Parts: sequence; structure tokens; C-alpha cells
Amino acid sequence: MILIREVEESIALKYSENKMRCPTHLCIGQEAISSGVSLNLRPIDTVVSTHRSHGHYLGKGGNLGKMIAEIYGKTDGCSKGYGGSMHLIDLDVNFMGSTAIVGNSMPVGVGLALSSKLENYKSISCIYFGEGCTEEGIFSESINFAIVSNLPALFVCENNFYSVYSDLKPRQPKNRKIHKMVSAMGIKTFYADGNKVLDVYKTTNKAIKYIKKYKKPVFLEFATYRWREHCGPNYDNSIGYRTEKEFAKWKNKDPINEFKNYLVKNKIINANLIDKFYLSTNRKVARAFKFAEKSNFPSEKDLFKNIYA
Amino acid sequence: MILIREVEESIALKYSENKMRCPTHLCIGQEAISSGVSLNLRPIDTVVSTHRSHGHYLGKGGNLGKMIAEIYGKTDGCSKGYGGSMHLIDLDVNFMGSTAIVGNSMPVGVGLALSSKLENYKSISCIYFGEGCTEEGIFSESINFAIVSNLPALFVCENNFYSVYSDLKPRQPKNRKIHKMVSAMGIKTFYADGNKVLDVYKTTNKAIKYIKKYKKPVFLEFATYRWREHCGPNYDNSIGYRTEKEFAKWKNKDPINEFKNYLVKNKIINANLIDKFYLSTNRKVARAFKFAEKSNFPSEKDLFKNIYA
Amino acid sequence: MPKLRIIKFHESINEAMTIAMKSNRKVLCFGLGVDDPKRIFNTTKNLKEKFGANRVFDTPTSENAMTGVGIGLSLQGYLPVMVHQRFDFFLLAMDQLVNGAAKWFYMFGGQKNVPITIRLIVGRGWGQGPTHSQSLHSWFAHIPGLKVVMPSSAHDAKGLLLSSIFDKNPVIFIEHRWLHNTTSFVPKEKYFIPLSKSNIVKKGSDITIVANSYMTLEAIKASEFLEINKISIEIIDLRTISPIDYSTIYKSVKKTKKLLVLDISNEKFGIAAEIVSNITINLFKYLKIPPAIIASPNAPTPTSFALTKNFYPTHKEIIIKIFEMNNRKLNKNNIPKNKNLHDVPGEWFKGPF
Amino acid sequence: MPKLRIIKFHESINEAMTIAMKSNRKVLCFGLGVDDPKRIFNTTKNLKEKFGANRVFDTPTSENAMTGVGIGLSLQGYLPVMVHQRFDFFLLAMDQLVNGAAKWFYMFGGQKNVPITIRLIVGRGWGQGPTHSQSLHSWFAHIPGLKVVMPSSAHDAKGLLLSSIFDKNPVIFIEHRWLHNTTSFVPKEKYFIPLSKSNIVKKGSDITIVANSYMTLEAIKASEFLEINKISIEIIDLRTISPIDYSTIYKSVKKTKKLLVLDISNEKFGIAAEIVSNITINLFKYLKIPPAIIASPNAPTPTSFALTKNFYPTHKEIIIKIFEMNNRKLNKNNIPKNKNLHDVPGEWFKGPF
Ligand SMILES: Cc1ncc(C[n+]2csc(CCOP(=O)(O)OP(=O)(O)O)c2C)c(N)n1
Ligand SMILES: Cc1ncc(C[n+]2csc(CCOP(=O)(O)OP(=O)(O)O)c2C)c(N)n1
Ligand SMILES: [Mg+2]
Ligand SMILES: [Mg+2]
Repeated sequence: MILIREVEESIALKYSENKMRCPTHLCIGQEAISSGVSLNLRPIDTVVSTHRSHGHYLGKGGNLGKMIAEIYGKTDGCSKGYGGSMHLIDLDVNFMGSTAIVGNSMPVGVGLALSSKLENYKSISCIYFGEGCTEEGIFSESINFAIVSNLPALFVCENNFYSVYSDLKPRQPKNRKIHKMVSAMGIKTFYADGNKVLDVYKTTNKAIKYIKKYKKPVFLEFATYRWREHCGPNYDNSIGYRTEKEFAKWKNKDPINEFKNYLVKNKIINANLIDKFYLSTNRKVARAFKFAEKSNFPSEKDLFKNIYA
Repeated sequence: MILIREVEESIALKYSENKMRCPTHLCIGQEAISSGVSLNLRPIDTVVSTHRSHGHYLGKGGNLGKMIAEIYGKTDGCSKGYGGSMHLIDLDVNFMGSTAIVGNSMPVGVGLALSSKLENYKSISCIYFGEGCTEEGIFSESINFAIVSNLPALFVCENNFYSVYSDLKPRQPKNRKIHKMVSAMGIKTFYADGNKVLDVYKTTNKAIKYIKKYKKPVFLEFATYRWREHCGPNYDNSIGYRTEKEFAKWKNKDPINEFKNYLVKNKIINANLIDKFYLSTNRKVARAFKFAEKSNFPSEKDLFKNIYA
Repeated sequence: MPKLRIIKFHESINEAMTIAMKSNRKVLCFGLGVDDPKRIFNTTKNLKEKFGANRVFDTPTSENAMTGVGIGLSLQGYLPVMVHQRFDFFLLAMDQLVNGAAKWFYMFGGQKNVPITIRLIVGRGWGQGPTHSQSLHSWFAHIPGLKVVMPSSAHDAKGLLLSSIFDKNPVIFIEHRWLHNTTSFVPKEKYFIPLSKSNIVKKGSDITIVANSYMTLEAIKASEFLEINKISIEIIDLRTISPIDYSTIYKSVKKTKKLLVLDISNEKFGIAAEIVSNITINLFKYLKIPPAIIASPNAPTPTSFALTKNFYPTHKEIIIKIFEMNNRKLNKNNIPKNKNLHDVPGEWFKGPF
Repeated sequence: MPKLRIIKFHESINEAMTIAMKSNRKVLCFGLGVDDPKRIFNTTKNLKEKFGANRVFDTPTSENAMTGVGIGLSLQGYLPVMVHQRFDFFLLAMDQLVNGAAKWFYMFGGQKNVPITIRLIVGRGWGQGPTHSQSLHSWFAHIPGLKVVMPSSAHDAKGLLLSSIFDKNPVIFIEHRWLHNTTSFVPKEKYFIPLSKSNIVKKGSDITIVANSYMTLEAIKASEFLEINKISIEIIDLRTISPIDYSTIYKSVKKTKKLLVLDISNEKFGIAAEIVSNITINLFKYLKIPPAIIASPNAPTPTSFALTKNFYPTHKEIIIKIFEMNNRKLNKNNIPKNKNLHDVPGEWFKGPF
């Protein structure tokens, strides 16, 4: 969680150097979800994700240096520079790909779940998406097929209440609970506070037990909030689509502070240790950026590589 | 209802003459729905429908002769021969069009509802579709938008348990109630026996009152059964995708017999009158076929007419 | 010498499916109706019985998601074959196809290929009309990363489908409905016809005809009459539309110096234009006369029997055009007539679907 | 003489929208973000304030259904303008567009037309990458019933958008993102530029350049250097891709006898092929040398700054090709260089979106 935060903060800091030249969606404020979910995933389990996937990638154990190099467009990037921030992959940890069209990776994750079923439910397919994705037709199509076919799919909806600069009002009815709506399709669902990493962890744990026991998919909804602008490194509360007050409320519920306080209060670890952890994390992040900066750019001619396999 | 049945039976009878040369989906067995729904619609209300639309078209008051002529591919056809059985329209009665791609006309109906809202809810937009359509992404997209925008839309789901030769098993989970699933999206829903025309009528009536009162959409699900093959004039119980027993059960619930018995038993009208009605209906149908047969074929060159307005 | 085995196109597709599924347990087959009584015009016959419901399955009516499911399966080494009874239905899945399948290998740096095969059946005749008879293969040909295959005979269908299934890339395999009942020699064993290699169906010297799918049959039909009239045409059946095999066309045009391209879709911005354009750019000095195109009219397909009368070009239009291109006089009455009504390919095709 | 009013492309789009909505209450505007703080790169600025939330509204992320909603509205006489921030997102709506909007008028016998306008913005630069920078206008051009408009200047944008909105047919209106900040003379009042009529941007005698959208600017840039070098090019900006205005091209090619076609999408099976093919077929004897095409490479758009270096053709490639086509020697070092990095159109375009 701290790693994700520090990585994202560093990207935000360095973005204005104009060396990371691709659309980049940060997940600052939402880190508890990828952290809490990922802790439950085994290496064999697969993940697909969206435009906002840094946390999911790192949570799954994706290579940090390669991610930064990808954002820099270098050959050492996890997608060799072809994909950028919105198209990450790390096959070593079964992070199977994040894609940038809303809803696009959902059915791919369902296909991964089907492949698992065909091999006797050997793995779970974790599928991340935002609440905006629930408005796409492919959302219900994907979930319906997972239900009908009893697939080991874990659907993780990060409800941060915004799609770009649009709040829920023009997009979803006022009293809708996404998890309840989905539950009525015939799938087990859970809901939890997405800013409390322990809640996320426990909820996911239950979900995975359910998937394994019943050989059926589960749908999770987590409430959370994005701190920075939709795309890019800055804060954007000033432009008027959300209030400073709302932002402050959520900032107050910072998932990292929340967890730190919990750990310290319950004497699980002391503050010193956390500081040390920050230090080592920051070193790691710095190394990753150095790695990325040093890596080579691909050659212009490589443009024609890998169009066909 | 009787009109619809007799028309469909006549089409079935004459189809093998090879003069109606287009894919044709009969609604025999399902007539109570179009009849019961349509009785609640005013001329100003609009309708869109699917590949199986003869009943919806006639129920709305669509011109019978023009429908038959359309199936014959004649200039007097309601679509001048360009559309065939799957693409019917009768603007005189605000039957705005039926289309042949599953789910295709749903959002069009929602757009008609939006236009009504923009003109102060002057009309209701009635949208017919089968239970197979609920599996298309456009289904949830259309309904969600109608909910969010408070549109005067009446969604009518004819659940005949089959999509072509597929029963529900590979398509929808066992215990799903479509109307309950849709209700969880945030829309008022009703369910009724689609073979009882009075139930259909009353349910639709409640629905329309609700739409008018709350300026919100309503979703109706009616259970019913298709007697003939999915596409074409024949019976197809022999090919093995459904049992003779199941068919017999539903045939026993013939919506027309059901209603006739009700009328006679309750002495609302006597059997004589019904016979007379059949006679006049049959004359009407015969006239329609004569009209169609006599109508001219379009000229080959008209192929290039109306590509652009 | 043993008698040649003549079977139907739909049987040959079925054989290819059977062989593929038998030889590799990773081959799957799914789509609306693949296990229903009609078995996609018999092409998926017995597959479920032979390979089980896990590998051969019906799906919800969810074209877009099911394409994505196919991508996901193929990322794990499966070789999914998806089937659509009509090309037109597949328009719902363009995001998954173009933004997903076509680009996956490229945009993730060549790490995971998507060996999915998508069978699309093109409707024609009996009033299939505006939304049940399109073939937008030019769309797919425009997309880097996709392969587009259009067989014209039972023989080719088997070998090309096997190559498509085992190809590492997403392949769109387009079957013209009117081919399903055509017959040809089809070896019993497994054989592969290479993709991106066209086929010279008939050698000739006076003009090069580039055809695909059903139009190849019309070209062959035309050639019989032309032969009698001492016009020798060379017919190249593209087999694969993209990536296209230009070298065979180049060789032929260099010889004949004349080019006529046929297509089953409408002419405007279609694949015939690409071929004429490429040949013109690259073989300009060889061309003795302007190239020509015969394709469908630039109109949606109307439904009425009467309106489709001249909708689909046949051997007749080809013959007329070739006489013209060879500066020959023609008595049109001599052109042999089709024995079937214009909206059916034969007795076997009757009725609604 | 009054000074010419110079404004930006995005302002001109905004003016067209404002005028259209003011002059006809049936004009609506909707799509993701049309009323958000960024207002679709300012193009929908003030619309909500001026015309109210009933006529200008944000929507759920449901591209396919919202297109159908637009059809439904237009059946009741509304003139909906839908907006997509990227062309690529619209791939989800191909069924509604092709099976619905494009055919409605035809398949129902000419009774109800669908006057919907769909604005698609083509991304480019700053690593927009494989799924945020496509322009598949050749797809739409292949579909009878659709019109496809691609403005190249602020002046044209206004007049063409007004014509598109009030056209009776579905019109796809394609805006290249790099044009949004370009400026030109734009009259304040309402004016219509006819659809299906191309524009001779520059008269010339040595070669005909057929361009569209952003490529028109590159052609103009090339023309300055060519002028100095005494090569006189005639630049035709198509404005409308389909139905295409061939007569203007015919006239020009008859004069120059040489043809170069430019496009912003990849070359393979693209619109340039259609134009080359048509010209070859119809003006074969006029062509002195083979026609040529300059378009993007047949590859998805990679993301890396380094990989896109030569992805988009510029004035440089045009100049080189034209020298070649005119049999002239060229010292490539003399070609003026762009002052911006290759992945940005100027200082204004920086950062993620
Ligand atoms: C099909 C499609 N439509 C629109 C977009 C533009 N877009 C990019 S991200 C995004 C927001 C999606 O919201 P949500 O799913 O809630 O994810 P979040 O950004 O909040 O994490 C949108 C609309 C897109 N990428 N794809
Ligand atoms: C997008 C699409 N996929 C598949 C088809 C083929 N098809 C035609 S009718 C039909 C059945 C749809 O079932 P349902 O909606 O329940 O309607 P019913 O035929 O039972 O009235 C199907 C799958 C189609 N027309 N469009
Ligand atoms: Mg969100
Ligand atoms: Mg049904």
C-alpha cells in the first residue's frame, strides 16, 4: 500500500519533466483496495485491469522497474514501450493485462476464469474495474456468463463515485447499490469500505473461500475516492466538478493513515518500523526511476515488430 | 388476439407457396401479450419491436394489408418491400419500427421516450423484446438510461424460454427472475402470466398509470410460449430441442381458448358471437392476402432509392 | 486410381473442426447454436458428442463479451473457434475485436498472442435483407493484427480452417452461406492450406481476375463461356484477404496486363479498391487498359425478391465486362442463364433461414 | 476593410454548436463530458448554460445504447449531436450505427430519416497509443447511408458542422485532436459549407494532392517549400469523405496528370486506395505516372515517444514523394524542420490528454 502510494506520488512529482509521455491515471487514495485484494491472491491467480491499474499491477507483485520504464516508453518496460501506463502486463506474476477502453478487459478476465475452470479450477481470475464500467453493456454480459458457467471469477468494483469529471447523477440512479443490483443477477456479492485495508482484506478472503467452495463467481464492491485528477499528476478540485469539502472528507479517511493508526494503536508494529519501511520503499522507488531513465528507447523500426505473431 | 392468430396461421399456411421470401418469425401462442399491452396504448404512444413483431404491429393497429404486402416484398408493403417481415413500420399508428438484430431497437425506443419527455411526457414509448435480449449488453444500458433520465418507457419482455433452439440453461442462471433482476437496477417491475390476456391487460394498465404518475419507466415480464419453429411456418417439436410434453402443456394454456372460455363462462359474450367474429376476421385476412398478391413488385432500379434522405 | 472423395463445404468445415479438436485438446468451439439441432448448418455436427460440453458450448446472446472470453481463453493457450450465424451480429463485438484481439500481441510488446478464430457466415438470398447479409471484410482487412480468410470451395475450407485455427493470430474466417452446399474434392486426412497465399484457380493469358469467396464460383462459371469464346482468363482466388498475397497477383498481371477484381461486398471503399490501387501503383506500366471492379451495388441489401434481382453480380456481368475489356462484341443472349431463381443458390436452400 | 476574424478550431466548433442550438430547438448535444469543466476541449463551452440541461447532457458510459437513443430522438424530428472524446470508444456502437442509423431510411422504405450527427475526436501524440488514436473513417465510408465529414480548418469546421447537423442523414464528423488549436478566418455569422463537395485549398499545375483532415495542413506546409522549388501542387481537401466528390478530383487530375493521396489512417485497405482506384479506373489515360499514397504505417499506434517518431507522415515525406514523382533531385537537409517534438502539435498540447 505504501509502495503504491509512494510510486504514484513519485510519478506525480516527475510527470512535469515531460519524460513520461502517455496518459497516466493515478490511484492515490484508492490503494487499500489493490493491497487488500492482492494479499489474497496466489501467484497462479490471474489479474486483468483498466486504465487505472498501477496499484493492481504492483499489488499482484508486478515488477516496479518495468512499470516505470513502461511509462517512460523504454525497451525495459513491461510492455516494451508499446503500451504505456494504460497497458501493463507482467506474466511472471500472472498480471495478464490492463486495457484502456472502459469494460474492455472484463470479458477477457472472464475468459481467463473459464480457462481455469477447464483446468479444474486451478486459479482464480481477479477482474478490476470502476463503477463507471457498470454502465457498459459488456459489464452485465461478462457477469452473466460467469454466473451461468460457474466460473472462478472475482469481480472487484472500485466505486470512487466519479467517471472522469462526472459524478453519479447523470449515470446511475440515486439509490442504486451496485452490489445489490448485481446480486439480483444471481451472484454472491460483498460490500466494504474500500479505504480500510483490513476490511478489504477480510472481505476478499471470504469471497475467495466462497469461490473455492462453491465453484462460483463473487462480486465485490468497495467504496473509495480518487485524490488527484482523473488523468494526470495534479489536483483538480479547483475546476469545480467536486467540492473541496468532499475531498477533505475522503482525505481524512486516507487508507494509509487509517491503517498506520490501526497498527500503531494496536501495537502491532511501532511507528519507527513504519518509518523504516518508508525509507526502504523510497529507495526502491528511486531505483525504479533510475532504472527507467537509464533504459534505452526502442528503435523507430521496431514499430513494425509484433504486429503478427 | 384472434386477428393476430388468424393472420399468423394464414402466413404459415401459405408460406410454402414460396411467395413470401423472407425470414419470418411467427408469434402463435404469444398473442395475449401484444393484445393485452396494446389495448392500453393510445395512438400517440410509440412502439418498437424485434424480429417477432407481427403481433405488436397488428396490436398497435398497424395496417394488415400493408404488413402482408411487406412480407410478399411488394410496393404496397409497409416498408415498400425493403424491410420484409423483420422490418415493419406503420407511422400512422406510431409503430416506429421493428428490427432484426437482438436488442437493436431497445435504445431506439428509449430515445423515443426521451423525445416524449422533452415534450412534456406527451406519449409513452413501448419497447418489446424477448428474454434472449436481456443477455445483450444493450439491454442493461438502455434500461439504465431510462431509469436515470426518468423516461416514460414501457419495457415489455416476452419470456418464451427459448432463443432460437436454446433453452435458458446455457444463457441465464437457473433461479433468475428477470423482473427481479431488473428491479434491482432501480425500476418498477411487474410480472404476469403472458397467456392470460386479462392479466396482461391489467398489469399493463397498472404500469401505465405508474409511468404517468411518477414519470418513470416500468418493466414488464410476461411468461409465454412460442408454438411454431423459431423462424418459419412449421412445427419443430420433432427436432429435439424441446419436448412434446412441454409443448402440450403450453398448448393447453392457449391464450385464445383461455380467453374464449372466460368470456363464455362469465356470459360476457356467447359462443355464437365469437364464431361470427372469426368469420369476419377471416374475411379480413383473406382480403389482406389478396391485396398483397395483387400489389406490384418494386422495380429493380428502386434498389438505389432512399439510400440517402 | 481411387475415386476422388467429393463432399460438401459444410461437411468439410465439420471435418476441419473435428480434426482440429481431436488433434489438440485446447481447441474449443462456441457460439449461439453450435450444439443445437441445426448445428450451424451442419458445420458443428457431432462435435459436442465427440468432445463434450466443456469444449463445445452454446452461449448467451452476448457477442461482445463472448469475444473477450475467447481472448481470455487464448491467453492461456486455448484455441477458441467462435461461430456467428450471421456476419451482421458480430458488429456488436468490434471493441473486443479491434481494441482487444487485434492489438493484444502488439500493445503488450509481443508477449501474448491471441490465436482466436472467428467464423462468420454471410447471408444471401430469400430476403435476408439489410441486416442479415452484410460482409464487411474490408473493415477487418484495414486493421493491422487481424487475418481475414475467405474460402471459396469445400477443399479450401478444410485446409484454410485448419490453418486458421492453428494460426497464432486472430483470424476472421468468412463463409458465404451459398457455399455451404457446394461440393469439391476434399482429402480425408488433415491438411493445411497456408494463409496469405492465394490460389490460381485457372490459368489464363488474356486477363487476370482476382476473386474471393462466392465470387470465385461466378468467375469459374464465366470462364467456361469465355473459353468457348476464346478468351482465356486467369482466376486468382485470394483465399486470404489480409495480409494479402500480392506476389501472385503481380505475376499474373505482368503476364495478362489486364485486371478485373471481384468482391461480394459493395464496391465503395471496399477491398477491390485496395487491390486495384496497389496494382496500379506498383505495376502501372504493365497495365494495358484501366483495371475494373465488379462488386455489389453501393446500397444496403433490400429484402424484396424483386429488388434483389440485380443486386448480386453473376457470371453474366463478369462475361460482359470481360468482353468489353478485351474489345470484343458480345451477343448477351448467348450467355447461359442460371437455372435457379436469383435469390436461391439451388433447391437445397429454401425457406426462411 | 474590416479585419478578418481569426479564431481557433475549437471555438469554431463551439460557434457552430451554439448557432445550431439557437436556431433550432430540436438540436441536442450529448455525450460523456459535454457539460463537464473541460467541455470536450472547449467545444461545448457554455452550451449547457445557454440551452439548459434538457438539451445538453452528460450520459452513462453506454456508447451503444446512447447511439440508439440518438436514433430514437431523430425519429421524432430531433437533431442530436453526439460527442465522443475518442474515435476508439465509438467502436462499441457499430451495431447501432451500421445496422440501425445507416439503414433506417432505406429499410423502412424511405419513411423516416435519421438526422443524427456523431462527433468523433481522433487522438494523436503524447503516447495516446493503440486504443486512443485510431481513425477508422474508411469503415464508415464503406457503409451506404452514412456521410463522413473530416474538416481541416476552423473555417471549414464551422460551416461543415452546421451542414452536418442540419443534414437529413446520419453524419460522422471527425475532428483531429491536433486541429483543435489551429486558427483561421471564421465569419461570425451562420454559414453552411455543402457536404460532398471538396475544396481546392491551393491551385497548382504539376500534381494533384488529395488530402483530408490534418493531412491538409501538412500538404500546405509542404507546398511552401515546393513553391520555392518551382513545383506547383494542387491541394484538394476532401472535406467530405463519403459520399465523395470525385468531379473536383477528376478535373484536377485531368490537368495535372499526377495524383498523390494522403490519409491520417493506415494505408492498407484505407480510403486512399478507393481514391487511387477510382481515378485509375476512370482517368487511366490521363495519368502520366502511377498514383501514390502517403498514410500511416500498417501498424497499431505504439505508445513510446521513440516508436512514434516516424509514425505520422509530415510535410517532409510529402515533399520527398513529390520531388520523386516529378523526377527532381532533392537535398533532404533543405526541408524545413518542425520546431516541436514529433509527438505534440505545439506548446498548448502537453500532458496526458
Ligand atoms: C468505452 C470508453 N468510453 C469512454 C472512455 C473514457 N474514459 C476513460 S476512463 C473513464 C472513466 C471510467 O470511470 P470508472 O470506470 O469509474 O473508473 P475510474 O476512472 O473512476 O477509476 C472514461 C469514461 C473510455 N476509455 N472507454
Ligand atoms: C445480435 C444478434 N445475435 C443473434 C441473432 C440471431 N437471433 C435471431 S432471433 C434470436 C432469438 C432471440 O431470442 P429472444 O430475444 O428470446 O426472442 P424470441 O425469438 O424468443 O422471440 C437470435 C439469437 C440476432 N438476430 N442478433
Ligand atoms: Mg470511478
Ligand atoms: Mg425467447
